[in-house]
Amino acid sequence: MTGASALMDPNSVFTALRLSVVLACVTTGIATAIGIPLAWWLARSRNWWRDVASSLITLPLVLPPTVLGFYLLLLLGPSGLGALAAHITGRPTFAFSFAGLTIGSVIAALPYIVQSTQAAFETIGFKPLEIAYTLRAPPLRAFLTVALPLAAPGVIAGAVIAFAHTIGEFGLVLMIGGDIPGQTRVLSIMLFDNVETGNWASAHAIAGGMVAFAFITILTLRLTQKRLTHRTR
Amino acid sequence: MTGASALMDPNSVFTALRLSVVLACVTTGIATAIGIPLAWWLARSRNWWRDVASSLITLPLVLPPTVLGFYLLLLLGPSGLGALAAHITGRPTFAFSFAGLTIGSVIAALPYIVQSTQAAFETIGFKPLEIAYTLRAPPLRAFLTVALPLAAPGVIAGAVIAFAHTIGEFGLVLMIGGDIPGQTRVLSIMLFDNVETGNWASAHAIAGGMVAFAFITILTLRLTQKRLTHRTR
Amino acid sequence: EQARVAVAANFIGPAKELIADFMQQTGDVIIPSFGSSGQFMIQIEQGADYDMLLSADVAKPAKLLKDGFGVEKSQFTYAVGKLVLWSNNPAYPASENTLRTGSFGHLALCKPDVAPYGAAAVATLETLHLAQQLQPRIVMGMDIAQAYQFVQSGNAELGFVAYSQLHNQHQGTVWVVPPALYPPIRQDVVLLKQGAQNQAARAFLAYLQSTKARAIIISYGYDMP
Amino acid sequence: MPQYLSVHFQGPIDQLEMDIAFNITCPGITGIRGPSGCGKTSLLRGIAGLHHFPKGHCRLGDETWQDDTTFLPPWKRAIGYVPQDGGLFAHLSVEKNLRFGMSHRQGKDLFYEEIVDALRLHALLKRSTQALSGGERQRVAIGRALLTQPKLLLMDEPLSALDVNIKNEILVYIKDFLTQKQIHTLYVSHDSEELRMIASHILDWPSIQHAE
Amino acid sequence: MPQYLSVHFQGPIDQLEMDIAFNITCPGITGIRGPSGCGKTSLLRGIAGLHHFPKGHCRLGDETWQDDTTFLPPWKRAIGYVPQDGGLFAHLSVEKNLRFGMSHRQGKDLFYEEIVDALRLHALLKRSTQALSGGERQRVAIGRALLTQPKLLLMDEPLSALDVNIKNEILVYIKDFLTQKQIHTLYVSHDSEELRMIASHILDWPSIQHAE
Ligand SMILES: Nc1ncnc2c1ncn2[C@@H]1O[C@H](COP(=O)(O)OP(=O)(O)OP(=O)(O)O)[C@@H](O)[C@H]1O
Ligand SMILES: Nc1ncnc2c1ncn2[C@@H]1O[C@H](COP(=O)(O)OP(=O)(O)OP(=O)(O)O)[C@@H](O)[C@H]1O
Ligand SMILES: [Mg+2]
Ligand SMILES: [Mg+2]
Repeated sequence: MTGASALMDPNSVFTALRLSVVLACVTTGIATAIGIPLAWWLARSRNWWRDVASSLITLPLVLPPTVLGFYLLLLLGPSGLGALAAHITGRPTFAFSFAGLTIGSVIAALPYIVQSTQAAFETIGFKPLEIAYTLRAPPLRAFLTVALPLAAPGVIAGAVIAFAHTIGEFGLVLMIGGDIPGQTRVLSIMLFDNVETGNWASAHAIAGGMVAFAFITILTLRLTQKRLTHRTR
Repeated sequence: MTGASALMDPNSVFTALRLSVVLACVTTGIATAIGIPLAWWLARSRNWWRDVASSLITLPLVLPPTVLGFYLLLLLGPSGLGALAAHITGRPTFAFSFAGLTIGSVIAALPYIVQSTQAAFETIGFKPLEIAYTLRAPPLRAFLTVALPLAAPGVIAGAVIAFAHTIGEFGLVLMIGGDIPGQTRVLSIMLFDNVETGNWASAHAIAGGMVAFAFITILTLRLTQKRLTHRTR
Repeated sequence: EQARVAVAANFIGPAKELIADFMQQTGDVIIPSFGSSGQFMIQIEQGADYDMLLSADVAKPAKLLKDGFGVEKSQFTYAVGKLVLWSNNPAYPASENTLRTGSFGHLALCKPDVAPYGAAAVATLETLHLAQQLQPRIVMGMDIAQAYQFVQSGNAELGFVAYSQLHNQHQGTVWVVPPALYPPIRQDVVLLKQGAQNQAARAFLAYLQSTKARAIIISYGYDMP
Repeated sequence: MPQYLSVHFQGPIDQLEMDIAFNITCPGITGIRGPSGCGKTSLLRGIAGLHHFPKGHCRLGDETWQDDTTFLPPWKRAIGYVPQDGGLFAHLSVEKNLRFGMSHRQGKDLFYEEIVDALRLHALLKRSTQALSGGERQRVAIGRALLTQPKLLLMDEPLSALDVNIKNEILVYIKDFLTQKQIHTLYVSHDSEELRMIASHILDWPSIQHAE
Repeated sequence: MPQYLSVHFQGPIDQLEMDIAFNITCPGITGIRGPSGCGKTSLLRGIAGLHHFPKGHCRLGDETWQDDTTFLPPWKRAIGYVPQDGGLFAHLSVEKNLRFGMSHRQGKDLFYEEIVDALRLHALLKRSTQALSGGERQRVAIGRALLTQPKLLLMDEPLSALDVNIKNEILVYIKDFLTQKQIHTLYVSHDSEELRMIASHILDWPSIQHAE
C-alpha cells in the first residue's frame, strides 16, 4: 500500500490518527471557547450559588465514561435533541457522527478547562482589570488584553489536560461514536481493539505514536505559553 | 438484611461506596502530596528540560485507561516490581490488591494535580517568597506558609479534578484491581455491572448516588478553600 | 473453601444466580469478578489469581491452555449464545426483511474482533449477502451491552444483541437469527493452574454441568451444547 | 461661563464612614492632602468609578458621572488615573503599557514621543515592567495616564519615589502640559513643596469633610 | 573596638553595570540617596541576599555574608527588610503579617504591643492587607521588619506615603528604637528633611560608586 492510499483508506491507522487529532483539537478549542467565559463568570464573585454551579460543571468527571456515554446517548437521541438533529441532518440522532462525538467530548473536557481557568482568574484578582477600565478599556477588551494573558498559565494547563484526555478518551468516544471507520474510529479505539485481541505489536506501536504525538503537542503548547507570557522577574 | 450487615457484606453497595471513597481520598491525598513538590520544582525555573519533564508527567492522561492499566500491570507484575511484591506480600504482583489499585490511581491522577498546581505557582511568582526569606523563613517554611496558601485555588482545582476523576475511573481500576468484592470492587465497577446487565434501576441509583456524593465533597472543598483564602478585595 | 471466578460480562446475570445456588448447596464460597474476556486474558498472564475463567468464547480458554495457564482437559462449553436482531422502534420491526430493505439509519452490533456476538452478527450479514450493502449503517459498541444501549436509547433502529439480554423484557420486536446463519457462539470455561487443587473450583466446574445449572442457564436465554 | 467639578460622596468603606463634598472651578490643578488613611485614595476611586458610594454625585462640567439615577462605568469616564502603586500591567512591556490607553485617532503619536522624552522613558521602552525601579514605575504610570488625554486627571502621590532633581523637572513639564491641554487635575500628595509647585489651590482634608 | 559594615558589589543588573563599595562603622543610621533608577534598591537586595552580585563581599562585624567563597542565603542573615512596595502577604491579616518574622523566644511580645502602638496599627490588626491605604501598608511593613529584631535593618523609602505629622512621630520612635537596640540601619530616601532627622550620616550615591 502506498503512502497516499494508506491516507485515504478509512481503515488505516492514518485515518484514525487524523480523526484523533482533529477531534482533540476541535474539542479543546470549543471547550476552551466555552470554558473561559464560564470560568470568568464563576470567578467574578463569591456567591455561594456560583460555587454550586462550579461544582455542578465538574460532575461529568465523576461518571465512568461509558455511563456518561449512555446518558449522552439519551441526550443526543430521539428522546433528547433528536428532533433538532432530524431537522439539521435528516436523521433522528446526533450520535454516531463526528458532530455528536464532538458534543460529547466537549462536555467531558469542559470541567478540566473550567476548574483550572477559574483558579487562575481567582489568583490574579480584580486589580489589573480596574486599571484597564481607567484606561478606557471596556470589559471585553479589558478581559481579552489583561485578565486572559495574566491567567495564561492556568488556561494552558486546563487546555493541556483537556487535549491529552481527549486523545486518550475511549469509553465515551466508542459509545457516542459507534466506531465508524473514517468518521468516528479514532486512534484510542484502534488501540483498544489491539489490546483486547492481544495484538501487542500493533498496540505498542499505536500507544507509542499517541504518546509521542501528545508529548510534542503539549511541549509546543507549553513553550509557546512561556514565550507569550515571558517575564523577567 | 440489617444496616450493619449490609455494611460488612463484601457484595453490597455500601462496601463498594466505602472502597470508592477511601480510594478517591487516599489517591487524591497521595497524588497531592507528591504532586505539589513536583509542581513546585517544575515551576521554579525556566529550563527547557523542566518543560520536557512537565510534559512527560502529563502523558499517562493520553493513554486510554485500559491501555494505561495494561502497562501498569506490566510495571506492577512479575516482569516489573513483581520481585519486590513477592518479597513484601508473597505474591508475584502488586496488582489485584488495594495497594496496587492505589499506585495505579495515583499515577493516573498525578498529571491533573501537577498541571494545575504548577500553573498556580507560576502565576504567583517569586516575590512573596523573597519577602518570606527576608523574614528568616527558610525555604520549607516559606513554601508552606506563603507559596502554598497563595496557590491554593490552583491546588484545590487540581485536587477536585483528581478526586472526581478517581471516583469515576473504571477502565484502569478494573484492569489493575480485577473486581474483587470488598477489596477492589469500587462503585464505578458496580455501576458497570449493572449497566452491562441492563439493570437500569440500580444503575441510575448508583450513578445518582455517586454524583450526589461527589457534588457534596467538591462543594465542601471549594467552600473550605474560600474560607481559608478569603480576601476582601 | 473459596474460589475466584472470572466471568465474561455477558454472563453476569446467570452467573450470579448460579453462584448463589451453588453456595447454598455446598457451603463453598465463589467470588466472581466481572469484566471483558480480553481483560481477563491480560490479567491472568500478569499473575492474577483467578481459579477459573468463564469466557465469552472458545479461543481464549484454548489459548490459556496452550500457554500453560490452564489445567489440561478442563475446558468445556457451559453455554451457547443465541444471536437476535432487536428493534425498539415500531417503524422498523426486527426481521430479515427490514434488514434487506436497508431503510433504517443505524444497525448496532458489537466489535467482531473483540466480542463473539459481533463476529456472529457479521457472519450472519455475510451469509445473507448484506455485509457490503449495510456496511455504512453499522455502528459498533465495545460489547453487547453497548450494542443493546444503542437500540434501547433509540439512536440505532436495529441491533444484533444477545437473546439473554432480552429474556426478561418485552419491549420492541425480536427476530431470533436462525443458528444456521452463523457459527455457534460457544462460551467455554477453563480451570486455571491457580485453581487446580481448589476443591471449590472443581466442585463449581462440576456443578456447571448439572441439570439444575443447565436449567438456570437456559432460563437466561442461552442454549446448551 | 466657568465649568465645575462637583463631587459629593457619602457612604461606608468597610468601617470608615465617609462624607465628602467639594465644588471647584475647572480647569486647574487641585492639590489634596490629608492624614494617612483618611480616604484620599478612596475619593479618587469614587471619581474614577471604581468605587460606588451609595449616595452623592459626581459631575464634571455638563457631564454627570454619578447621581441618584446614574452611575457611569469607569471606562466611559474621560479620566486618567495614576494609582498610588502605579498599577502597571505585569504581562506587558513598558511601551505596551504606555500605549494601552491611547486611542488610535490621528496626531496622538506626537505626544507619545514628547511624553516619553519628558519622563525619560526611552531606555525603558522594551523592558518588562516587573524589574523597574520604584521611580521608573511611577514615571511609566504617569506617562500612561497622560497619553489617554483625559478631561480629568487623578494623580495619587505620583512622584513620591523620585529624587528632587527629576521630580522638579517632571513637575514643571506636567504643569505645562496640563495647563496647555486644559486638563483638570486632582493631585494627592503629602509633600507641601511639591503641592506648592504644581497646585493652583489646595484642599485640606478637613475642609471637604461634611459637618456632621 | 568599632564594628564595620563593609560592602562591595560588582556586576551587572540587566544592562546596568554596578560597582559600589563602602565601609561604615556600626551601629548607626546611614541615609542613602541617589537619582531614580541608580541602584539603591538593588544594593539593599544584594545585602539582603536576594540578589547575588557575582563579585564583591558583604560583611557585618565579624560575620561574612558574602565573599568569593561564601553566599549566605537571605534567611540566614540577621536582617530586617522594608521593601519599597511594602511586600505585605496578601493571604494573611495585618496581625499575621506582623507576627510572621517573630521568633517565639520569650520577651518578644513586649515589643509587639509597643510597636503596634507606636505605628498606630491597633485598629488594623484584624484587617486583610488587600484593602489597606498606602500609608497603612508602609506602617505594617515597618512594624513587621522591626519585630524580627535584626542586626541590620534595610529600609527602602519606608515613609514616602505618610503625611508629615505621623511621619515625624514615627521617625522619632524608630530612631529611638534603633539606637537603643543598637540596630544598624541603611535608610534609603529622597526626602532630605527626613534623612536629616533620622540619619547619623548620609551616603550620596556618587560617593559610593567605584571610580572607573
Ligand atoms: N476596600 C476596602 N475595604 C475596607 N477598607 C478599606 C477599603 N479601601 C480602603 N479602606 C480603608 O479606608 C481608609 C481610607 O483608605 P484610603 O486608601 O482612601 O486612604 P488614603 O487617604 O489614600 O491614605 P494614604 O495616604 O495612606 O494612602 C483606610 O483606613 C483603609 O484601610
Ligand atoms: N531584575 C532586574 N532586571 C533588569 N533590570 C533591573 C532589575 N532590577 C533593577 N533593574 C534596573 O536596574 C536599575 C536600578 O534599579 P533599582 O531598583 O535598584 O533603582 P533605585 O535606585 O532603587 O531607583 P528608585 O529610586 O527609582 O527606586 C533600574 O534601571 C532598574 O530598571
Ligand atoms: Mg492613598
Ligand atoms: Mg528603589
